Amino acid sequence: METIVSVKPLLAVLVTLFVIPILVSSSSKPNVRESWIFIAGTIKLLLVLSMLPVILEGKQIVLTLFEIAPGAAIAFRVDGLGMLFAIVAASLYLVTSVYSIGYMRGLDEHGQTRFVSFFALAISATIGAAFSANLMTLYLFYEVLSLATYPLVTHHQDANSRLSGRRYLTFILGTSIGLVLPAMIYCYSVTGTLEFSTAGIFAAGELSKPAATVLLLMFVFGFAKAGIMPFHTWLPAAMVAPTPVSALLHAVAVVKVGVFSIVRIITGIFGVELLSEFNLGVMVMTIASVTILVSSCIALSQDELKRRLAFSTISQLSYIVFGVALLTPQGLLGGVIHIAMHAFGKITLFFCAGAIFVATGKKYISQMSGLGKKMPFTFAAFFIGALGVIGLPPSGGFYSKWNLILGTLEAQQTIFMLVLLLSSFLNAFYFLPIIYKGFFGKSEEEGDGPVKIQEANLCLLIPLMFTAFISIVLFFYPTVFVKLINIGLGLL
Amino acid sequence: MTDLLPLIVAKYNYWLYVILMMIGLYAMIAKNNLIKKLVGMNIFQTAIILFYVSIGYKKDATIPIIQSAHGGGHGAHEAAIHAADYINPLPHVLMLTAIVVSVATFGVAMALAVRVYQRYQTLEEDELRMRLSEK
Amino acid sequence: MDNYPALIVVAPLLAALFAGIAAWIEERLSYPIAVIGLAISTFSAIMTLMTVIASGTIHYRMAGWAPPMGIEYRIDLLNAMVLLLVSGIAFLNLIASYKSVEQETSDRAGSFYTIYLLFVTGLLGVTATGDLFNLYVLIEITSLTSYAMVALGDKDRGPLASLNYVFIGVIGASFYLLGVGYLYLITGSLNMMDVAGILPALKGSSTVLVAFILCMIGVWIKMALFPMHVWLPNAYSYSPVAFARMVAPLMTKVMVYVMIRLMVTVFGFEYIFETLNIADAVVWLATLAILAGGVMALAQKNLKKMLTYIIVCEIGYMVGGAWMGNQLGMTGAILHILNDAIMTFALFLAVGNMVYKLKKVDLTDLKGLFGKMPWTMTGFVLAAFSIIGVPPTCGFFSKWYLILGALEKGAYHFAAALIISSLICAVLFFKVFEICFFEPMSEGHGHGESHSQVAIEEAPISMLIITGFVSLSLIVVGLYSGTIVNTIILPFLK
Amino acid sequence: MRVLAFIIVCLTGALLLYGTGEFPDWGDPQSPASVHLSNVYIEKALEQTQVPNLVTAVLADYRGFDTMFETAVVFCAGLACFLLLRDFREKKERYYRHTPTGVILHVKDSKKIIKVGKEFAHMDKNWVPSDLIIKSVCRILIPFIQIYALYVVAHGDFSPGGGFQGGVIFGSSLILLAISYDLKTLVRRIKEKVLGIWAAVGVLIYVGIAAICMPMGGNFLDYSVLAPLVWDPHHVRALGMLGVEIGVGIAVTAVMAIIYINIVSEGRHEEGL
Repeated sequence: METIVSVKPLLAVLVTLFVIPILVSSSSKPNVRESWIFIAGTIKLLLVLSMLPVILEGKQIVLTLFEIAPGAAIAFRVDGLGMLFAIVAASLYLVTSVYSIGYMRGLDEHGQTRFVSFFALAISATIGAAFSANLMTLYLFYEVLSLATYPLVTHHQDANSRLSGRRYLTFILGTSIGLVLPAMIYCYSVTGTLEFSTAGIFAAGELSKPAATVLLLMFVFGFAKAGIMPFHTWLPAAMVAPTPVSALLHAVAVVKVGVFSIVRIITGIFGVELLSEFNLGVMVMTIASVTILVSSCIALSQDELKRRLAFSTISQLSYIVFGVALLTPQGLLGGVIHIAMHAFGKITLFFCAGAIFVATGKKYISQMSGLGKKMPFTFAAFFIGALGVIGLPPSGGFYSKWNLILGTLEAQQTIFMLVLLLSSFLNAFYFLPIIYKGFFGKSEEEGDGPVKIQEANLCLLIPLMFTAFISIVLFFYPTVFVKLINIGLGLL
Repeated sequence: MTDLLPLIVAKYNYWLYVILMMIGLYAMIAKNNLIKKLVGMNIFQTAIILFYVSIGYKKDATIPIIQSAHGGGHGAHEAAIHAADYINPLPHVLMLTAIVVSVATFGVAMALAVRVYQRYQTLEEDELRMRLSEK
Repeated sequence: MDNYPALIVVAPLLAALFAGIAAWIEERLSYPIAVIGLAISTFSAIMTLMTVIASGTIHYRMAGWAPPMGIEYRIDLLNAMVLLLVSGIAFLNLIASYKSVEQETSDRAGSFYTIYLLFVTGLLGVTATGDLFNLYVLIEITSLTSYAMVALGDKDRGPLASLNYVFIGVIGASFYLLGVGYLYLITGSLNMMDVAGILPALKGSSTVLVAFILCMIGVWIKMALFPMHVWLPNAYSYSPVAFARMVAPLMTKVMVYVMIRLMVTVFGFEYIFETLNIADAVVWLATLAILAGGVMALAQKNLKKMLTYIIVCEIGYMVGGAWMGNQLGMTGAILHILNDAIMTFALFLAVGNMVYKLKKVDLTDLKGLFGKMPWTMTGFVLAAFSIIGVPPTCGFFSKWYLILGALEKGAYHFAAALIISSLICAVLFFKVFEICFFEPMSEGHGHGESHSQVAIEEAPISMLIITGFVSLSLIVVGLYSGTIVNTIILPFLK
Repeated sequence: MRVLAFIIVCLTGALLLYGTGEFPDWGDPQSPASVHLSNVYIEKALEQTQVPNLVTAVLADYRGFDTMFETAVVFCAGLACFLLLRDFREKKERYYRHTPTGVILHVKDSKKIIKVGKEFAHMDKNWVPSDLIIKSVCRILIPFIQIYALYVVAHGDFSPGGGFQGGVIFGSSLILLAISYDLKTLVRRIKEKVLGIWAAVGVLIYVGIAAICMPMGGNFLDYSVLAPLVWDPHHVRALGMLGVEIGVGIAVTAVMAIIYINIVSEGRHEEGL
């Protein structure tokens, strides 16, 4: 494969890092501060996009920064998968920045400078994880991301967020140090390298089946950001964070870094062939299926909107793991593209939840009947987002679900196909009633008569409309992402 | 036992140093009074000095000062110097250093003991422990 | 100038003497004299390191006598690195110390700097020397100075802590001296290289075995390896901040260096790992040290005390790595000497800043510190992450090598202990962060700007700059650890 | 604790004795320690250093670097005692004695300053009149002790002795003064400041002589390059050693006095033995 050496990936990572001192120094001038965020976010997106054509030509961009040990360097390599993830993260960062201005100012939150600074740091780490050339670099950014999100999760600095923060760290840091680190070092001591490669890093016979099973489990559970049960409980807890955090980080960046890491492990460290040889895909699929179904059921019983979304996220994340674990081209495609599709769908939903909270102060679903009449745009967007998550046309989510189901057929795993179908029903069950009640339910306070439209401010509304729109666009034009994935997985 | 006895006799100096050193060590660990501990410490260090100095000893040899050279440099080269005639100077040098070090340590330790006494009016360890746990 | 190796040690000694004289005549002069002395020393250390990297080991004959007769400074890559580390940290700390010395020991600042310089001289001498007995004398200089310093800090408990330190320190040093005596008796030499040349012929000798054990126990006591650590927590936490900041990162690390020097240069790997069968036991001891240090740190209510137990824990890392008996473990141990020194220094710098403002640092005193001292806390957080082992801070990379070494040897218990200690450290530090971040707990949701309007009360700028510099160097050293391993550690071990 | 101590002691003792098993017999001239290095010292030292006292030759030349730090240790101990104990606060109560009559004045308020003439002497609380015989004997003895100390320092190259020994003897003469008269007499004779400076200067003489060798083109401590500076180039090493021994003597004397004064008076420099 042709490779190009370029500093662009590094710049893309660093641009939001270098803007932090500026943010801190302009903390007394919020407008200046926010404009710097835009400038940085835009540059970041442009940098990422500028690499797109090269990647689409089938080339890779590489940059080695620090050689720590042979085969384990701090290095970047931009391939299709990384590109896909980076585009999603960078573009949604820009959107979320707009949203968070509206949200944070709308609620007059404290410590806004701290908030935006750590947000920038988190997004840097996300892009870094996307562009990582090897497991060590990935682990590095994974950890940076964990720690950078801690002050965001605990932003309110009250007893509740303290508990949540504690749970967040226990799960995220505990698993990454306790499981991923030893597994990674073991891999290195066996093979002497941690570079991702589609063929896997293990030579034939280097790894016995029991060892492979244990390692794989350590990785799958160890990347707890992916929310595989039973290491999922941090995610609902983390919903105490301000909504922009929940939206970008806990629907897109953080959780997707977890899933992305698992994808990298399966496709880049073990390699599809080795796993199919040991028949380990089924094991992961089983774990994922349990998570999908159980968390969907839990979601049904949640009354707080953000918590319901959180459990929905947990189940959707497992779709991705599930798809990749199918180990067939169709399944891989479906799984990986769900990273993008779900991101746009879910962030829309979170934006809507935040907008509702800012406009009306309501957090619980039971309070939301009739709200659709007051906030028609928000609820329309919510509807589109929900379609994406359920996997119905005309939203991007349909495309990924379709491929996943094809993948199960391809792998001749009919039972697992049923899991997917069942879970889609469950998804519909926990989303559609909200929309139905929102539009057709009776509001508690007001009687009949025309309802005054009472939307949230534009800073909140535009982003959620935009992401909903993209979600639909992706249904019609998924080609770029599909191509990226095929390049990334070497399926072309 | 018959084998051990000549062994002990030939190296009784080492046995003595070990016994002396262990007396010091025991005092350092087991004594309750800080000054007694200090005394133990001194015995302990002195035992090491004894050990070193006894390394330097040679049978039928004299102190390491070249005799013929007294009073002038020229005579020195005439009489050949036999290494067997003089005991080993090196351990003495080392122990001069070690003595100084132990004196210095002892001085500082005494100063510390004075400070402890000024503060707590006692040098018994159990009383000190009681005073500390009271707070 | 060929005299750089001597200058590294002599410059601080001369400065100490001048500062001692100045203390009686014009006390204000002591500080600049000390700064100049350490600056020369650091500069010489840099030059020496560069020379060693470029052209190999330096042999410097004191008084011009050839090695077994006279004392020789034998500076290879390992010493050169540690020398630079020691002089650099001492220099930086001195700059950061001006204000805290003014605050804590203003009435005898001149004598304080004199003792400080003598301590540095001792550490540098221990590191540079190639002579077993010279090492002992210099260990005693560092010990004597630290006895004095420990007693100077906390007026109440300092003297007693120091006296206990004296007892244990004397036993440690005497054991080492005795070990050297046994070695001298059987080999007739005191020069490290000379002894190393004679020893292989005496492989089975019980005297050599006892000499080895005595030297090791002596050094372990001095480096506070569990369970010989009892003196360390009190001694370090009661000493004046300006001194604690230097003694905590350097003293134990230099002793680890001595251990590695004895193992690699004097007794040799072959003797230790093939003739003797104690490596496994020592690795278990190190494992215990790691776990015990971590658990005891959890029980502490004072930040300084807590950090001292973390030092005990980190000692286990290095001892375990060095006794792994393979190249990876040794690489990890040596790299960790460097990394741990820097990160402990960073931690104590931050704590020093806190002490400067808060006077005492029980955990409950730290409430709201993120708001009050944001810069200090940034440094503290970075250093804490390094201790936990979060990449890209340097703590991660040495841990990486240590675990690799443990896996290669099959010492899974040690690898597990390293991971567990990371987790324990994470718990420890986040306990601190939570107090600093959440308390005093706000009512309700904490909306509104009023919550964050805590007046910033930072430490003096000189202390902040050093804190910032050292914290950043944590990351820089971490990222360049590959280079360090390739240019210094691997050539040394070959 | 006692049992534990006993066990530790027994174990350590056994270990040490185990090590002695393969020792050469005591006084064996063929033991490695007596052969490897020491023979070289014994046979070559006089020729190389012009100093017949081998201990001095090894101490101040071959291993002069050790000795330099040893002097630093001494200095360090003195400084440590000073730092730990010196207490500059005024005593609250003071006693004055009218020398001709023996009337004692007791001043309770520390702030009150009384101007007293020479006939009043500041005295200790538990004052015992010095014994005339002791005083007189010591008065005669002390100068001789001091001269002897100087001899020991100066003649260290040729006979047993040297800086440490001479310094200690000189220091003890000062202590004798304090014991036979009282501490105040000593402190009046030699000011604290002088002692402090002398302690550092003594070490500085040593380090200075050693350091001058570097700009002269030799290694640190290499006395031979100092030949152009001295009157007798043939004995340059012996002279160098004499120089450092003088430094050592000064430092040791001063430190002995500092340690004594601070410990006996608990840092007040007033009362005490």
